[in-house]
Amino acid sequence: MISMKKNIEVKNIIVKCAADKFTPVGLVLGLYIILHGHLSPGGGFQGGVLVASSVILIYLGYGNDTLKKTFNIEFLRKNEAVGAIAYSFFALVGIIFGANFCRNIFYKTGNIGDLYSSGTIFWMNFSVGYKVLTGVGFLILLMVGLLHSDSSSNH
Amino acid sequence: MIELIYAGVFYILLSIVLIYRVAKGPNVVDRAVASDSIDIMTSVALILFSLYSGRGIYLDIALIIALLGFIGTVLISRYLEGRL
Amino acid sequence: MIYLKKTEKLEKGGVCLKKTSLSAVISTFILCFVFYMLFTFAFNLEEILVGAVVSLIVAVFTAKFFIHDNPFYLFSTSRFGSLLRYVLLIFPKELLKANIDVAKRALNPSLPVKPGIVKVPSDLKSEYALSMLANSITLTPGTITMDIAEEDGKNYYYIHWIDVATTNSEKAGETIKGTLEKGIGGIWK
Amino acid sequence: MANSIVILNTLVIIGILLCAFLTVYFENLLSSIIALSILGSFTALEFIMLHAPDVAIAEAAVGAVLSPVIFIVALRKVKGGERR
Amino acid sequence: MLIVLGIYTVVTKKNLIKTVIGLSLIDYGVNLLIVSVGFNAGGSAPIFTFNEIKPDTFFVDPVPQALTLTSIVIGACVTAMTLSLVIKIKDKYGTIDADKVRRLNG
Amino acid sequence: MRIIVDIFLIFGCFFAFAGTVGIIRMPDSFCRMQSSTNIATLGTLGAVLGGAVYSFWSGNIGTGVKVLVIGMFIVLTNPIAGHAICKAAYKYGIRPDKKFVCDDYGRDIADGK
Repeated sequence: MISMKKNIEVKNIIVKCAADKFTPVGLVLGLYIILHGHLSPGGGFQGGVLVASSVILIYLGYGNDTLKKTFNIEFLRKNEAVGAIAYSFFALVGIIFGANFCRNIFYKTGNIGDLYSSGTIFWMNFSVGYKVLTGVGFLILLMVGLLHSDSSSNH
Repeated sequence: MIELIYAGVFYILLSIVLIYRVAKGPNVVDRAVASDSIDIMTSVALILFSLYSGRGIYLDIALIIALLGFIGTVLISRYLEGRL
Repeated sequence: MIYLKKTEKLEKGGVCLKKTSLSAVISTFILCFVFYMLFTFAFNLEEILVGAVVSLIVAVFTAKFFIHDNPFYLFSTSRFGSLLRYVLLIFPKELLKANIDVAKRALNPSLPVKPGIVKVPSDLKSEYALSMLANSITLTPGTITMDIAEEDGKNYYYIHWIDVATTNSEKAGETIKGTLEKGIGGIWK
Repeated sequence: MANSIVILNTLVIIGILLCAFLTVYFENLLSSIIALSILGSFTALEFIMLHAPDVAIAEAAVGAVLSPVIFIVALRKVKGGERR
Repeated sequence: MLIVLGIYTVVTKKNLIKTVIGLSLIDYGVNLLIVSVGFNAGGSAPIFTFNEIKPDTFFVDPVPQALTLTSIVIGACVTAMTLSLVIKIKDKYGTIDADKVRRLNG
Repeated sequence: MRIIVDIFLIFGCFFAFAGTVGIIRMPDSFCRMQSSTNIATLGTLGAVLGGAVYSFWSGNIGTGVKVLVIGMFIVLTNPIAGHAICKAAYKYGIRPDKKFVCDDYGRDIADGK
């Protein structure tokens, strides 16, 4: 206790650098799982949750202010509806071409094992993934924002 | 390759031993550390089972657990620090 | 050309994110594409096309987080070579030594531990270098980085050490960092 | 051959039951959430043992990321009312 | 067993978050039960890949798995909704003890 | 080739065993974290390298590459969790039974504010 050092500035950059490094990788992993939903395990919901977890990563690294500036909450809420409309559209394509609702058509394209080989299942997976991505991102963003606003108003 | 599954049994046995630390640990930090280790060992056992069973597609689950298992721990630490 | 118009400066804790430039997008794109190819590991035309589109989207979105300074910093041969040398040669040697040491300590019946927190100075400047050295120190068993602080323009680590030999910070730095800091100094300054 | 797989399966189920018991047993809510997260990881491993990778990948994603986040945020909100 | 533990938690514990954890436990137990119905020994996962399938392998039943997938999604949404209800109860009554909330209701 | 895989697996199992024994036996919270990194590094790297060698040997390269990527992710993500939980433990007020030999962090950061 000889001399109190006043000019020490704590920098918590480890979690921030980790968030920097793992946000692109997590996004790529989530999109891979969405797009390969018919070849490997996974699909819309799982990949959507993975993509939405990048919201948590950015929140952990940078705090609430950057989070609000990065993600537009109105944009996410509107695009969830876009995902739902796209899903029902790709399901209705089956009716138009004379089959059941949600029936897979155009399945003759491509070889077995290729990426674009499963007709409308690919696009339906993609739209479900889009909807879950925006929906779960909206949910997490809402809960974190709720937490922050209330804790600031309590003070 | 029967050794792969033996090693998997060994890892799961070790993680069950670690549950003792989760049960007894004097405070929350010990439980969080043990939980992190259990996540890692579960992921390793999953890799070994996937290689034994010969399906490469099971590896995606291990990828997810390995990549995102640390979010929970960092979140718990933020909660303990009090600035969540 | 396609300079994106995200010119807002996000001030948070003294860190200001620069505007997204084209070269930053390209270098993030390369990393994302490499990871996509590692995940799929199939080299069709379709896979490559879809991978390019996916990684372009991801790159445009996350480039302003990923790039801190010069985007093409890692692409010179000397730096990449020193990165490979660090990952493949220097770091595993330290890891093996420390692992055997801690394993002996844990299996010993009398548990010879002498814990303490020491303060270690460092010469590194950039954020990636600091965090990479901190991760390396944490990853070698026996030492955990607790915090990084800046004092009078110099960076200091606070390290929890399982067996404190010296309390002098310079000597402790020599013992803990050893060859790690020289190896990282070749990659990022 | 198949015997060791049975041993592995039994160990994983023992782990699941221990984690569930700990989840019920803990008084501290944060410890309970940690035990629930370990339970999610073990359950993903058990789904892989039952050859259901689709379910396992959903379980890993939900149990490792979504559920701890929501629980910890809710715990933070209601922290004044809990009994320690 | 897991279901019994979950029901025990829901019935006896006073704290509302503990009740939600019990609901989540019941969810896990039911999912495990449904998936283990469709299992047959020696089978493999019902996903076709090229070079890893030998000609004599057979698959486990995929229908319970699809059922369980829906169940997991709904379980996550139910957890989120129930926890937001708990937050609302905390805002309104100031407590999350189940007995006190019931007494306030009358 | 089978011998090499066995050697890697036994290596990983030994270090994981040492880490587990360390977590069970160590006297205070901070020392338990040290043993936790022991599991994460060599305990997993042994098994991961063994699995990669096995899958390269049996001919499917994609599986081996994916196994190596998983090992890289484990090694990269574990120290972040360790650092965060260690700092949180100090801020939460956990101290060991025996005193620290020297405590620079408490002298500089905690008393300075």
